[in-house]
Amino acid sequence: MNIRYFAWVREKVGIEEETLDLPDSVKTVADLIALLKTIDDRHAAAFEEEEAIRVALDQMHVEHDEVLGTATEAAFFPPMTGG
Amino acid sequence: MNIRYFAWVREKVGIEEETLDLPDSVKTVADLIALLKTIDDRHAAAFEEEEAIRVALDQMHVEHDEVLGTATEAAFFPPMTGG
Amino acid sequence: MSTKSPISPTVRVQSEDFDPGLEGQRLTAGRKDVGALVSFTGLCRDESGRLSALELEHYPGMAEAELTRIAEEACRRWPLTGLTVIHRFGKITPGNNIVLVIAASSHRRASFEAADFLMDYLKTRAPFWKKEHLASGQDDGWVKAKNADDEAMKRWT
Amino acid sequence: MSTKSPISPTVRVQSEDFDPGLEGQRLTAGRKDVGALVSFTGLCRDESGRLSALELEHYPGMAEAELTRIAEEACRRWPLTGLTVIHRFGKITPGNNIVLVIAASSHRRASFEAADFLMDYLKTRAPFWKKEHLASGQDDGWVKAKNADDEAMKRWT
Repeated sequence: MNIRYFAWVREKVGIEEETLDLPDSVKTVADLIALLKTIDDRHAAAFEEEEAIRVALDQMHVEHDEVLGTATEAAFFPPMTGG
Repeated sequence: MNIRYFAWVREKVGIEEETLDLPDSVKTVADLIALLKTIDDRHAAAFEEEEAIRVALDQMHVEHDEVLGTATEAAFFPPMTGG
Repeated sequence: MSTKSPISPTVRVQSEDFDPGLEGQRLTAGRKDVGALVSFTGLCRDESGRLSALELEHYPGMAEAELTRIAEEACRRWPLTGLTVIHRFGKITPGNNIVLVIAASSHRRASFEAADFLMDYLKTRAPFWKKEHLASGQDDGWVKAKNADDEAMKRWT
Repeated sequence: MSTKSPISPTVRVQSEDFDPGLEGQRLTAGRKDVGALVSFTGLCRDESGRLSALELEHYPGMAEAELTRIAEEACRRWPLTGLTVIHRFGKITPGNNIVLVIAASSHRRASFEAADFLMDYLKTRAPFWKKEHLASGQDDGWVKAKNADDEAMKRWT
């Protein structure tokens, strides 16, 4: 799965995107976040305030309990501040 | 006093403006309307639906019970439909 | 409507057309404190082919004075950085501009509300009257004032 | 957000500036059914000299997709004749344009409400993030999302 980061999440993780092979046990966005936090200290720091982070699957907003299903791209970012 | 008419009030009266010397007994807008209705049939017809007609004294909106005071111009017109 | 208006709105009553883009630029040019510009343009419609034109009669002098009073009231109610109101008179054919209101502010909400307020008040208080010219060539008639416009104005009291 | 949008809104995400006047003309040119055009322009402010610029990051692809979803929802909610949404990205200095929303309709209320709705939804759902560049040269920081924006969006549900 392709993982993308934006704004301060991107800065904390230190990369813009990465590709991960997900184990079958990772079924929801929350499972994916738990996995990402184990990658290294930077990932762990980026997701420290987990509930503050917004998620999109295949470029659609979803909640943390959403099932990943057939999505090929997940994106993590702070609350939006455009406009 | 200078009297001006606009829109269908103007069309019914048949003139755009006229100047009248007002007797001392004419103190309010309502008194003035009563006087105007006596001028001729066209004036009477224009003011037939008296309550539908809006009034300005010296280019400020007023109610029918307003005192004419020192105003030098009165205008009569239908509800406005600009914008 | 007694205290002084914090800024001087631009008010014009004219037969010529106006340029909404240009008027907007005038409210932002050289400034760094304008965060939001809301512009309302009212145009003449043909009402599905029924109308060939609108004729706008106005009360010269009072039209400018009343628009200025409404604009200054908006400037007192909202923290605006600029406000422009332009109303045309004369014969206007479908597809052409009738009225323009632009409200500039640091913040979005003030600009939206001020422009909305201006249009509500203008509709019921600015001395303009519309006469319809019909495409059929039949008798022309004066547009009737809408109760809805009076109701809309009450939102602000 | 399932039924088909009655009209196709114009949505653009770009680094270049836009021309609000020109975009407005595009929604009225050659038409006789547009009675009301409401345009919102959001600009970069310097916040009394505190900021030297804003840097707008966006999620390419999703930014266009989400703005289109919001715009199509507006087209379903209000009887619009046209709708344009343009959002810039990259470095934008004070006095310059960030976002444009223009809603055209036969009637005033629909245009006002659609433009207002678009801005409320866009602020909380379109994937853009602002970073501040400070005039003092001190550390830059990400703009924090406002609770007020979330509250504003709830007006429409």
